[in-house]
This record gives sequence, structure tokens and C-alpha cells, in this order.
Amino acid sequence: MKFAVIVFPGSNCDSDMFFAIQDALQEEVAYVRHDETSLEGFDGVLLPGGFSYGDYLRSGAIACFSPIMDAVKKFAEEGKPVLGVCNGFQMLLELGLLPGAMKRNDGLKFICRPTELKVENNETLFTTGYEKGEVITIPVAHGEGNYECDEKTLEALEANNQVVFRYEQAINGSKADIAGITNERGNVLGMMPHPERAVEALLGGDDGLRLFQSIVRNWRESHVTTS
Amino acid sequence: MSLLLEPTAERVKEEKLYREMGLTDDEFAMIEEIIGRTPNWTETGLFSVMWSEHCSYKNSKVLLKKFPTEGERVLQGPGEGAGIIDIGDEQAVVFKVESHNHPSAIEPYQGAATGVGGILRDVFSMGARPISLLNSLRFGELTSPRVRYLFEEVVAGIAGYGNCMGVPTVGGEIQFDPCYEGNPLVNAMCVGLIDHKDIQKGQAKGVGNTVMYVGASTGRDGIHGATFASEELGEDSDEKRPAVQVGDPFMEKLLLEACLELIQNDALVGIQDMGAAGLTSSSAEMASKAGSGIEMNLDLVPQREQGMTPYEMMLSESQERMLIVVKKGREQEIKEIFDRWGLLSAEVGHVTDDKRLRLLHKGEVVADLPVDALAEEAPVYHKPSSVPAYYETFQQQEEKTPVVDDYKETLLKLLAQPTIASKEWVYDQYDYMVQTNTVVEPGSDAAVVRIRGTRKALAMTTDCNSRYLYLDPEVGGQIAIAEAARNVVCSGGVPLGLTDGLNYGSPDKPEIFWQLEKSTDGMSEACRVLETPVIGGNVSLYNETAGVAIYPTPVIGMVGLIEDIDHITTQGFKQAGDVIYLVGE
Amino acid sequence: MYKVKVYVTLRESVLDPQGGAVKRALHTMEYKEVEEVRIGKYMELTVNSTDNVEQRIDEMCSKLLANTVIEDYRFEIEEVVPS
Amino acid sequence: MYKVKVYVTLRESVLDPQGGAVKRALHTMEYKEVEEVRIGKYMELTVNSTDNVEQRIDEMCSKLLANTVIEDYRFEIEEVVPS
Ligand SMILES: Nc1ncnc2c1ncn2[C@@H]1O[C@H](COP(=O)(O)OP(=O)(O)O)[C@@H](O)[C@H]1O
Repeated sequence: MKFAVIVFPGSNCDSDMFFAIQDALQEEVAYVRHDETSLEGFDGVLLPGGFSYGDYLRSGAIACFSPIMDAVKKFAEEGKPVLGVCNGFQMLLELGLLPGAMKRNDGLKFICRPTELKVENNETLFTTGYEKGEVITIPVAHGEGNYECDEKTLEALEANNQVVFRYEQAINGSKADIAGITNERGNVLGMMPHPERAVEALLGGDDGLRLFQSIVRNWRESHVTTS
Repeated sequence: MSLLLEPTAERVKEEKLYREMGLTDDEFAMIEEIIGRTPNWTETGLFSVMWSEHCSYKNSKVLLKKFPTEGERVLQGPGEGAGIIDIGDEQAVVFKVESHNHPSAIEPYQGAATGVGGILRDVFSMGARPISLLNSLRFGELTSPRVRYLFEEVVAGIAGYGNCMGVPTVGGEIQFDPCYEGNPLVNAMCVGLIDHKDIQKGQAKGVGNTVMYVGASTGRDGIHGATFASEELGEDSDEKRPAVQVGDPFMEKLLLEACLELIQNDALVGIQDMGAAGLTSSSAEMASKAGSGIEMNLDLVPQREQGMTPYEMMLSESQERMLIVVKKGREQEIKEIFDRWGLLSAEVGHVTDDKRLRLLHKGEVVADLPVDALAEEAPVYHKPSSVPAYYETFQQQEEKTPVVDDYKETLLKLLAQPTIASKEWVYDQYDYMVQTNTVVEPGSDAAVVRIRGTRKALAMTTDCNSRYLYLDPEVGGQIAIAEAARNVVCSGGVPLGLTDGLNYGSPDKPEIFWQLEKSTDGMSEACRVLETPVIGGNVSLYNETAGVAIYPTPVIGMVGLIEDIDHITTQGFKQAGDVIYLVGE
Repeated sequence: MYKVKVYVTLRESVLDPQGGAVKRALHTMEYKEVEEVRIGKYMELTVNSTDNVEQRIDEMCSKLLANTVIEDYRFEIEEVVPS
Repeated sequence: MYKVKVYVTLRESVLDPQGGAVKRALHTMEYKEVEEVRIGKYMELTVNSTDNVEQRIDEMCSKLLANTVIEDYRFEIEEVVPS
């Protein structure tokens, strides 16, 4: 399986994502610059964390107008896996590929710490490697992770099982403690915690690795059956 | 200070306008003698910043000479943007500490943020990729609202800049004491990793080569920041501030990536960050180090504001800028690199052989000065020193052992001291994990960052107990070094070398100069004994408010090598039943 | 030449963490009369154009300057005669 | 009851990195007519008071709402009749 890590001006978790795929997951991965226009040949797209365009105006807002984004949208529409982490999640919201918006953390401060998450849905192509209800530890590092949406949207998210991860403890004011959601179809996941930072015991834990392994396993299965 | 009203050379001299820029009568006379005429307004400005303590170390040079700066592994000692130490396998570690005390007292968020930005540029202008940041902070007591404001904003500023850059802030230290009430200390340290082949120098070599300006455009920010940093904070500090520099970490992130790409191009001859004293120090120092001269046309300098004078352009401290020298004829290639990163680049001048810094503006020569006089020939002072009365009194006091009745209560009281209490509130705001190499996080003795692709790791720490230094500068200086070394050793590392940030009061007072002398004696001695060379540092003097100096605060930033990640040790007790040893005296 | 002032505010139904914090701070400073604080953005654009100014500004706002999922915007356009 | 609108803007010679980034983004979106963007804050305060409204708002601005080292502020006070 071949992953694309999209690099925007100001991305800074791009190489962390790259190494997680290359070294821990041991799959193929390449950087794709924001000013490219094609995702030909890739099987999965990763929107990394960081501060694209300095997070000026609103996190992830300016990045949405990058040339590569048309290809990302198309990729998502084709049902292929797209994962946005932190700033990548913010971009998915700004792009409208996921519902809702991000506000500043309710404590108004940046927070960086390992965080416990509950796996709410283990039937997405990103989470089959987890148990339903399992509590995993994945670090967060963000200043704007306070998820906001209206009641109707929230009801729909819950009804369709689109809430994939929830914080065990409220950390940033996020509505319904939402840490990660998918689109209706289930092929686009946005999450604030950084699974790519949790792929090695040396760095404090590897609970994030199973997320990437799930993507690969599900991709292989669907490609064995279709071919 | 607008162009129309710019005073003539005669007025600068007769009305002693140079004094406002921080030059003394004697220094002005020296300048006249060196250049054989009276300097004009712009030229006086160039001298005033280059001869400030911040750039020239005129008061501290005699002391810095004492430090051992050599060692088998030292590839670059003091003298460049940052020092470099070999760690084997054709790799090296680059590090330096820098102070941003005065700007942080005025505008704590931006002061701290631009302090981080400056030290990052010092490191990546050497060709290194920054792999971690540390800091050392001093504030008054948290009971004062102003101090709480400074504390919160400084921490937010450090986080704001470092997090956006994607360089983990892995360590630091904080002390609260009334002596820092009006004059907080904000020292930032950056550690970078470099391949030997990529090491760059800030030199303007090769007559005819092109001088290029890259990065952000120039505005009227922080004009006279370097002189400001070398003066005591007074009542009128508020008025003295011109435009406070505002950092743009996003721009710096692009500059970092562009510069690291640039160093792989053999058209690059030299590169230097425009730090304090901006264009002036970068151009004069690059030429002086190479034994060459530079001619620049200021009309070509990218400007953010209209009608900037040569004086303003040369002294601006706008952030996120670099001066580079490239081989003649290769400018286009270089420009393309910066274009791709969405950054400005402009050809502003060329290297000459006459060892002069010549500046043109609107078709006229507005400054023409010998570069060595600017960069090297600043006066060196050996200020008088005398033993302070307080020290004599302390020495005569009898030893006293405190009596503790209730150990639990005393322990809890100690732990409740802000200086001792957990600093989680602070480092929770720092992204200490980005780059996914942080093995030991903030909160242990030294932070440990592994070197990807090897078994090695680096241990790093900042330390200084200024109360000890106040009580006995010489012993306190030794203790500061020893503490840093112990922290490195406890983490499994062998100390490689250190950088120091010397924060003191006014050297014009004999008692303060004595503190400087004694503490640097103590530090030098400890460095020699521990075979840990000083590979760079920073001096910040005049840290006083209303005539009262801070405690002598020489911040030590030390880096150690851990040969194998299996050797990493952390602070906490591991399991019940383990034996506890007390080692040492 | 036009000077455009753009006001971006959080929708009424959306909780404003920053506004809440500022209100609490004002109360500790004894400005108890402050009942509510809402914080938004104020942008000044200098625009050099002739046609469709209003429509184009509206587009800029809805596409980029505001996130209409949680924010409202309004703007004022003033013509400036260069001096 | 008063509704107070506070505008906080960066001082003229102070760098506005945010405004610069937004301007560049608008240019890539083909809104080339935008020559400058400066981004500030817009706050709405609801104040329940009788005396000294103007003076007290001015104090709040200079002490908390604006950072006068790098920012300027101005405000408008409107009386609202509770309905
Ligand atoms: N306290 C110090 N101890 C050792 N070296 C120092 C100290 N202060 C300054 N230096 C060294 O002197 C050299 C000249 O500094 P300079 O280039 O003026 O630095 P800066 O980047 O602070 O402007 C630097 O290499 C710096 O590391």
C-alpha cells in the first residue's frame, strides 16, 4: 500500500507521519507538495499536523485553497482512505469533507500530553485493529481542538456511528468529548490526537500503530476481493 | 528621526547626539580617529550598535577569554552563530543560548517568541536542523499580577513560536525571586544536528560575489534593540521602544526549510542570520571574518514601510531575515529556491576587496567605514572590581543548621514553592514531542532526544542556581556547571560541552563586575576539571531596575552524548523493593 | 481605491471560550458591570478595483475570511480618494 | 444597558504576519485587487451600568482588551433599551 503525506507550507508533523509509515508500519510512503495536482498511484492520503500557513486566520483555512486539495477531495469522493491528524483534521473540516468546525481550546492554551481515548467505533477501516470500547493512549498537541457543531449534526454523527474516538477526560471543551470523526461513508477520518507519535515503545507507547495497520489490512482485504 | 530631519555630522558631534545611541564621548573620539573624520548620522548609528555590549562584548571579553573553549571534539568554538561538537559518524551537534530579557520585559509574548526565533536562526544558519529547544526563565514572585502576566505571556510566546516551527521544547528551568521583579530573564537555547559536510560559515568571501538578502522584508522594528538590550531599564523604557518586533514563526519555518535546501547548493559561499543590529552586524561581521568588504545598495533592500532611511534600514531588527553570499552568476538558482518556498530574495550588493562597508542610497554613498573597526576594534574595557559589602558580611556569619521539627510539613512547604513545584503547567503548553525523537520528556533531570537512524541520543539541560551565585559567585559558578553535568550524567550521557548565558547587572558597578569576574573564574575552573569546553554563549548585562541588579545568573546549557539508547536512565523510582543508594558526599 | 472593513463574529448559538475568559478577567478587575463579552475579528482590506467590489468582497468573506459553519460576517465599503 | 463595540488594531508600523498570510492567500485565490490586509479584533461587550461608562470602558481597553505596546483601540457605545 502506498501512502501520500501532503506537505503544506508550515506543516511540521509531515516527517513524523512519513517515518511512522516507513519505519514502524513498513509500507511505502512519499511526500506530495501542496502545489502538486495529482495523487495518481497512491492508495491512502495523510494530511499531517503542524501549522499550515501559520494557522493564521483559522487553523487549516488557508491550506484548503492549495492546488492539491482538488485531488484530495476527489480521492475522498472515490471512497479511498484519507486521514487528517490535528491540523489535517482542521483542514478536513474547513474543506467540508467532515462536518463541524474547530474553536480554540476552552482553556485558551496549547496542550501537549499523552491522552486517553475511547475507541467508540471499531468498524471503520481505520479502527478494526482495536476493540470496541478499548481505551488507548495517544498524545495530543494542539491549541484549537475544541470541536463544535450544531445539535442536528451531532445527532447525525452519533446516529451513524461517526464518532470514532472520544476523550476519556474532557481536555479542550470539545462537544461530546469528540476526538475524532469520520464522514458518513467512513473513508475519511479526522482526529486531533497524533497516532503517528505513538508507534514506538521507546517514545512512550505504540497504541497508534494499530490505526495504520488497520488501514493497510482493510485495504489489502478489499483489494484481494476485488481483483 | 525621519529622513528630512536627519542631523548632520556636525550636529551629531556638537550636540553629542551619539550619547543617545549609547556611545560615550571617548568612544566617539575613537571613531573619529579611526575613520579620520566625523561620522555622519548613519555611520554613528552603525558604530553604536556594533560597539554595544550585545555585539562587541566590550565589557565581558576579558572574562570570556578565561573559558576553556577547546577539546578533541570541538569543531567550532565561540565566534560563529553557534558552537559545534563532533558526535561521531560524520555528525555533529550545534548549540547556543541567547537572551531576550529586555524585549520580554516590555512585550513578554513577542519578546520571548522572537528570542526563540533568533536562537533558531543562529543554529540553522550554521547549516544544522534544529532538533530541540530549551529555555531558562526568571521572574519575580508570583504574588504580583504583573509578574503573573509576564510569566504567562513569556511561556505562551515560547510555545507559540517553538510549536509552530515544529521544534520540540524539551527542557528548561524556572526560578522565582524578588530580584527579577522588574527585570525578568528569558534565555532560550537551541540544539541542532548537522552532517560535517554541511557546516556553514558566516563569511563574505570572493571578491565580486553577490550579497543577497532573503526572508522577511524590513520594517522599522526594534530599531536600536541592540543598544536597548545593553542599557538598564528605566522609567522611560516605555517611550524608548520604537516598534516592538513581532515574530512570524510561519515565515521562519519556511526560511528554515529554504536555508537547509540552500546549504546543499555549492553556489552558497556564506550565510548569517540578521539578529540584533540586523543588516549592520551581519554585513560587517561577514566581511570582517573573511577579510573582505561589502558594498550594498539599500534601495534594493525589501522594505515593508515607506520612506525608510538608511539608518532605519541598517538598524532594523525585523525578524526572519538572513544575509547570504553566493557565487557570482548563480543568483538565479538561489532565487528559485526561495521562490519555491514563497520567500523574498534580493540581490543587494557584492563583495569587495577594500575591507570597507559601503552603503548606497538613492545614488549617494551614505556610509563608508572600515569593517574591522566596526566588528573587531570596539574598545575593550576592564572595569574596576571590588568586593561587595554584602559578601563580606555573609562570610563572617556563622554556619547555621536549620532545625526541622515536622519533616512532612517542611517537605510540603518546600514543594509548594513555585521554584520547586512541578512545572507541568508550563511544559504542557510546549509541544515537546514533535519530530518524534523525544525519549525523556520535560520533568526529568535532562531531556533526552534520540538521533534517528543511529543508536545514539543526546541529553540536554539548562541550569543555574542564582542564589548560590549571589552568596558566593565563585563557588556558585562551579555549582552551576556541576549541576548541569550531573543532570547529563544521570540521564546516561557524557557531557560534550556547554553554552552559557551570562545575565548580570551593570558592569559599571565594581561590585557587579566582581560578581562577573568571580563567577566566570568558578565556571572556568569547573569546566576544566570536568573537561567540558564552552563552545559559545551570550552576555546580557545591565539587568537592573531602579538601580538594583538581579542576582548573577549565568545560565548553563549543557549537552551530553548517550552512546546507546539502552543507557538512558530516568529519574523516578521504578519499583517497590528496589534498593536506594545515596552517592557522593 | 476602497477601504473595506470586515467584521467576523461567532454565531450567537456558539459558545465563545475567549469571550468568557475575558469577561471573568474583567470581573476580577472589578468591572462587574460587564455582562457579556463576545470576541470576533476585525479586518481592514485595502482594495484596488473597479468592478463588482461588493460581490467580490462577499465571496472573499464566505470562502475564506469567515467560516460560515460557526461564524457570521458583515462588511462596509468606503471609497478612498488617494491623496 | 449599553452595547459597546471595541476595535483593536495593530499599530501602524507593527508587523502583521496574519494579515500578510491572508493577503497572499487572497492573491492565490485570484483576488489580486487586495493590496493590504490588517487583522485585528472586534469585541462586543454588554454593559449594565449607569456611571462613567465611557471612562470605564477606556480603562478596560487600556488595561486588558488591548495590548497598548503594539495595539491601538477605539470603541463605540450605544445605549440599548431592553425590550
Ligand atoms: N558567555 C559567553 N561564553 C562563551 N562564549 C560567548 C559568550 N557570549 C558570547 N560568546 C560567543 O561570542 C561569539 C560572538 O557572539 P556574536 O556573534 O556577537 O553572538 P550573537 O549571536 O549573540 O550576536 C559567539 O560565538 C558567542 O558564542
